[in-house]
Amino acid sequence: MANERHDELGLSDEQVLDMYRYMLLARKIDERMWLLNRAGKIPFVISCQGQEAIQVGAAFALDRDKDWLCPYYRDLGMVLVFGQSSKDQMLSAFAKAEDPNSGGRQMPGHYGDRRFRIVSGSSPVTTQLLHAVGVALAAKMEKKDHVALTTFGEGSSNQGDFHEGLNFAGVHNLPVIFMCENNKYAISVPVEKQLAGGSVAARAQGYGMPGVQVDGNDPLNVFEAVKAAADQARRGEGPTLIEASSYRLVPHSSDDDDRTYRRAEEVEEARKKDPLVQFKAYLMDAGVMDEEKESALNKEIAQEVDEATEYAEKAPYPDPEQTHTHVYAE
Amino acid sequence: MANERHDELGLSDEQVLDMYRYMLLARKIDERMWLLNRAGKIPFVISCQGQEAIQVGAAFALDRDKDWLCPYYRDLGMVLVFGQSSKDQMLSAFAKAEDPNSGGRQMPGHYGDRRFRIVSGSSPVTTQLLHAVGVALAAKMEKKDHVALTTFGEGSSNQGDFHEGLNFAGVHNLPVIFMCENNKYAISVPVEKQLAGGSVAARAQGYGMPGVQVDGNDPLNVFEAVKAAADQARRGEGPTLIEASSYRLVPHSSDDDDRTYRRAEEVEEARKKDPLVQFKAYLMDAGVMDEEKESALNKEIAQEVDEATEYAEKAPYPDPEQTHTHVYAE
Amino acid sequence: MPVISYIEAVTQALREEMQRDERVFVLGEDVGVRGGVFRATAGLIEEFGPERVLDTPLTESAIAGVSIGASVYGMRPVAEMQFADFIMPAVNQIVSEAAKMRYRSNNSWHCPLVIRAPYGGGVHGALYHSQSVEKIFTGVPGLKIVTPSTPHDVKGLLISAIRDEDPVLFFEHKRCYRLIKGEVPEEEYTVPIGKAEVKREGTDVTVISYGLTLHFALKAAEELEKEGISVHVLDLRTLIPLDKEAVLEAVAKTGKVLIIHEDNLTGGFGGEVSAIISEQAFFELDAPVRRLAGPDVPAMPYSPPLEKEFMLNPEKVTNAIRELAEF
Amino acid sequence: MPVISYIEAVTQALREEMQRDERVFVLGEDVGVRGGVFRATAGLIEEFGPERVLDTPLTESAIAGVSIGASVYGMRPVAEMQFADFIMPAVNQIVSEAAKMRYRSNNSWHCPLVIRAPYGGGVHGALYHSQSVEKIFTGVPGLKIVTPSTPHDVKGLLISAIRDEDPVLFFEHKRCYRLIKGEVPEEEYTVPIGKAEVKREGTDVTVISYGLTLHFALKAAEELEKEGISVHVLDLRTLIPLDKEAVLEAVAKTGKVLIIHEDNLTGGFGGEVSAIISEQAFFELDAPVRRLAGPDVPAMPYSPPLEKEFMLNPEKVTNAIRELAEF
Ligand SMILES: Cc1ncc(C[n+]2csc(CCOP(=O)(O)OP(=O)(O)O)c2C)c(N)n1
Ligand SMILES: Cc1ncc(C[n+]2csc(CCOP(=O)(O)OP(=O)(O)O)c2C)c(N)n1
Ligand SMILES: [Mg+2]
Ligand SMILES: [Mg+2]
Repeated sequence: MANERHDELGLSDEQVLDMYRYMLLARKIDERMWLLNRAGKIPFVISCQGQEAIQVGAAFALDRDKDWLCPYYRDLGMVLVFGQSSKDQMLSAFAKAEDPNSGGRQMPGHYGDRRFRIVSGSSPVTTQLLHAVGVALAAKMEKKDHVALTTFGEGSSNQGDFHEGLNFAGVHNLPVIFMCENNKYAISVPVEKQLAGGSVAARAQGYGMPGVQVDGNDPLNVFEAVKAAADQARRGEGPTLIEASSYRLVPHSSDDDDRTYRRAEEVEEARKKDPLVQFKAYLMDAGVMDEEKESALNKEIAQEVDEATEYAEKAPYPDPEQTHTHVYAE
Repeated sequence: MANERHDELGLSDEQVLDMYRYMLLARKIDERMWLLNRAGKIPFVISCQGQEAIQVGAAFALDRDKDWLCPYYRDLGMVLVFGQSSKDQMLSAFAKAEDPNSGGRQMPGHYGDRRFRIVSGSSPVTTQLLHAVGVALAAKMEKKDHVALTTFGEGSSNQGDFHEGLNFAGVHNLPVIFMCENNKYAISVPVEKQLAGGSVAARAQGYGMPGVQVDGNDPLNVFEAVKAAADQARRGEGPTLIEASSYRLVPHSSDDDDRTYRRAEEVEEARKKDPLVQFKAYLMDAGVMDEEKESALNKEIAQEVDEATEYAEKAPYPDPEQTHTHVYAE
Repeated sequence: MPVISYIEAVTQALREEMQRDERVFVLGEDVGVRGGVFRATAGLIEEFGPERVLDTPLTESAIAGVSIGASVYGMRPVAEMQFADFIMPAVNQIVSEAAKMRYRSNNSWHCPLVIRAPYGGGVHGALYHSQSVEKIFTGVPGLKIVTPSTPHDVKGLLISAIRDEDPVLFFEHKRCYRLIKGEVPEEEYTVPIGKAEVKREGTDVTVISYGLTLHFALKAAEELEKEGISVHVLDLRTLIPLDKEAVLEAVAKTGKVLIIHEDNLTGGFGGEVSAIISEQAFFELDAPVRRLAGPDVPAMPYSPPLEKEFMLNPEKVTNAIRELAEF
Repeated sequence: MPVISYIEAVTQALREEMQRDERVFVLGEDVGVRGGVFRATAGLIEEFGPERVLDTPLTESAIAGVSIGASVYGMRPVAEMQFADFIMPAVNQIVSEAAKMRYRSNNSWHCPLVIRAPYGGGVHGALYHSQSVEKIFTGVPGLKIVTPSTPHDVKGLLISAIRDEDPVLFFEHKRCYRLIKGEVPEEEYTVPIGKAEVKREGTDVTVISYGLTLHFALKAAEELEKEGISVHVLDLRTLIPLDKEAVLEAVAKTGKVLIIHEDNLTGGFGGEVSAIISEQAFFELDAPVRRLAGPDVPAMPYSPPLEKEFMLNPEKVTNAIRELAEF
């Protein structure tokens, strides 16, 4: 039984089970949001489905007590590992006053939480890369050993801020990890029409930093790469670019209809590599999980999501007067 | 005598002599401008000195009857080869009404000339790369076989527009040549503090295009690379990134004092590789030029620059009313 | 005349201009196979092929900059910014390049391009899918800025924009896309850029507006008619160049002016209109020129009560007009 | 009190704040070894080292974005844009990110950063080294915008900006750098953001201005005193938040108002000020509020006669005031 891949990575059985729990929780929260949206209860959903392994694998490789995140809108799995709760997500989905990200001001998926060093994000893509570089610069100036991790889609990696951010981090040798979650599409635009050269990781060389390609359907593979990058950064050896390949299993958002630009068979094919399915199989094979444990987990999570939903649905909206507050320090 | 390098490149003796003439002309116009500036006659100069081989070598490799240029502010050598005259330069330096680039509206070095398909440039760096991509896109759409060449400094290559431009051209496989004139400094900032990874050309791979490094002090080396890139583009095989190394032999501009950030010895060292000195030696060795020819050339050019200066100095300023024209089509 | 929606007017204008002139092409994110996230370019790739209906990489600066290059060459690009909020990465290309190309080259070069962008709120779009961004550009000479409110004006103005010899920012209020329907002639027509239009005649209070809030003003005018208040409504349609004559005429009609826009109050285009009225029609005024606009907060929040608080609506407009009438 | 130049006031403020607070650092293009192309950061790298005086790559979006990240973390970055004209590539970071950080996070995060930028013309800088860019930002809630005109105000306001908890755009008129000298206290002091100042008392005409044109107004006032015209001069100093009370008070002093700025007329901040005056002091006015500003052309040309035509000067200002006085 020894020498399973997770053992080799220094992850205990408990830890990999915990990884799976977070992946499943993210998936279940996400699925619930779609139901709520289709029932007309929440106006908008944007999904993590298909990218849970990347998000959870990466978050596990970081120090949750001191590292910083500048995530993007799909990173539900990541913010859960860093400390946000199901309730937090539902409060955000229902745009209620208690939403810790924004008090209901931003769409769901726009994470930001001072408790967990998750820097507030916006909708314009790729801006957060530079914020992560700034956090890393501060770490260097203050001689702290925290690391900043930032994520983005493969479409977004073509924005000018990507280039400026990687170059700045490279020149100043900063403790930052740039992780692309390549899910093959930017809304309707496939990666071939988006990204000259075909690979985000290949661009790292031009910035004098390692460019690492990982299987984003496998949380252990992601864990390993992010761990190495974080160690390197903490040693003062600078940034890394990681590209994790995956597939967006659902439409871009609740406003999208993906049947207009991709075939159902393609999606079906991708579902076979669903990171949840694969990681479950791994855990079963490794004897870390069995059907019983899994169904208990499912039940527990279902209840957690139910309670969160109920709580959030009943929670009060922000007062209209809130529209006018917090433009400047008060 | 055969099998000189220029023969191998298909350049006649006459052509290489002509190359030298343009390089020398650019140098002499430039030197004159400094004199005029120091005499208080013109408010501003920005120089090509040290980069003439790149500019002239590249321009000779293009089709001057159909290719397009989106140059940057140092490309005096290039615009001369494409058709602008000494007089044009002096009219611009003196900001006179007849200045073909802008009617005296822009600083010298801000080229633009419809006669020669030189697209009007601005001061904010790197914007012109995208214009070249647009011209190349038009060529492709209209099934024309012209090529667009755009140039920029190594500092400017870190702007977001570089990334967006190369990626766009790569995805759409456009007939455009991106040529970096790496002169080691962006004003006071040396390339090590500017450019992670140290090489602009190395970034090409990330866009799925060739990245070529050439000796920018040798016009034949530049000619060869640009010719290959232009041929490739005309065959519909897409863009190329070229990095030509050189050295800025004078301060950044007439407002700069380069002694504050680099040692005189470093500049002296670079002067030994002055492209004019080296190319002259090559032509002498190859028996294409002798001292007599050279001094005749010098005399001819001195006279041309004198006349141009005299003409421009006497030429009328634009009428103040011109301030208000050409905001929109009239 | 057939009745079509505001967004159908966009699509019709694009299609007809692409049929008329081979140099016209559209580019942007998801404009091709997907037909645009709002479906404004639906059907175009089928009719004109992927060369003239270009799905670009996710890069607004490139969308603008490549359009500039292509238009300088002689093409007629119509670029889409997926949401007006995402025009910001393209500001350098628009402000430094497009707006100044003709001027800086002393009329040698120019760039006849159109940038379309859906703007405005009331669609649960939160901070970054609801902004009015016109004020960022109204002070940039060299640009034309068009903000139509009806399908008729959308179609006629978009055609004019495509045929214009200068860069035009064409802002489409996304809440109007499917909400606003109207008659549009079957035959070819254009609406000139730079001409406002009186959308309702009245004698007590003049309302000057554009976009979605123009419709609120029309609704309010109907309401107030019942109360015996007669409202004159001027639709600016084009912000730059501004139709000053029409503004001054509308002021003279009533002597009382309310300027309305969804964009934030401070720095919004209403300030400019108000200043012009003060300078040029001071003695026509029977009351201070008033403005009704979005509050001075960074952008519209997501949560319904907050979005409602931010947005104007017919009721808020009615109250403001009534108050001015009673002044 | 020692007399220093406008640009020395910048340097002093930076140095003193860097001495006071370890979290303060400067970054930008050529700010280190070169001490800035205008020498505003001269001597700082020698005193504070390259870690706190950072020569960045030539990337304005990164300069702004990295500053946001560092300030969110808790540092106090003071970024330099080499010329205000080159702030355009950073507009997305400034408008979408810095301005909205506090609001969008419901006050959880904020970014106390300063962006300094030399703006304005009259220095043979041509189109791209002469622009006034304040109007691009005055309509963006969440930003503070400071435009001082004297060494005293530069120093006091820059210190306030560095200590402010919100993002501040600090626009320095580059023509003032060496032209304008003035007394500055030896002891530590601050000038509050958001407070205008009467720079000259008068009774006939009120001039409201900021930056270089403020000095033209003062010159003109001296001239006109000889003609028996008494000019009241208000220096806005801060555009956002605007000191409305001071504006209304200054209006009440004379009943005749001339607003002056170098930025283009249309869409310039003068429109906002004029609109506020109309709305809130209509019955104090004895004449229409007037504006004197740069012409509506893309930017200032290079050629001396054209630059002169674009720029305001004491003579043009004197004429405009005289005309209004005679109204
Ligand atoms: C600057 C900017 N432009 C456009 C958009 C609209 N938009 C939102 S997500 C998206 C696609 C992003 O694709 P990718 O980066 O691959 O991330 P994914 O959604 O696939 O995870 C687009 C175009 C945006 N949010 N920001
Ligand atoms: C967007 C922008 N930022 C700053 C400047 C100011 N500036 C002019 S040239 C220059 C340095 C350019 O260096 P490089 O690209 O290496 O070209 P070089 O001048 O060395 O040929 C700078 C910072 C500018 N013109 N545009
Ligand atoms: Mg994607
Ligand atoms: Mg250089």
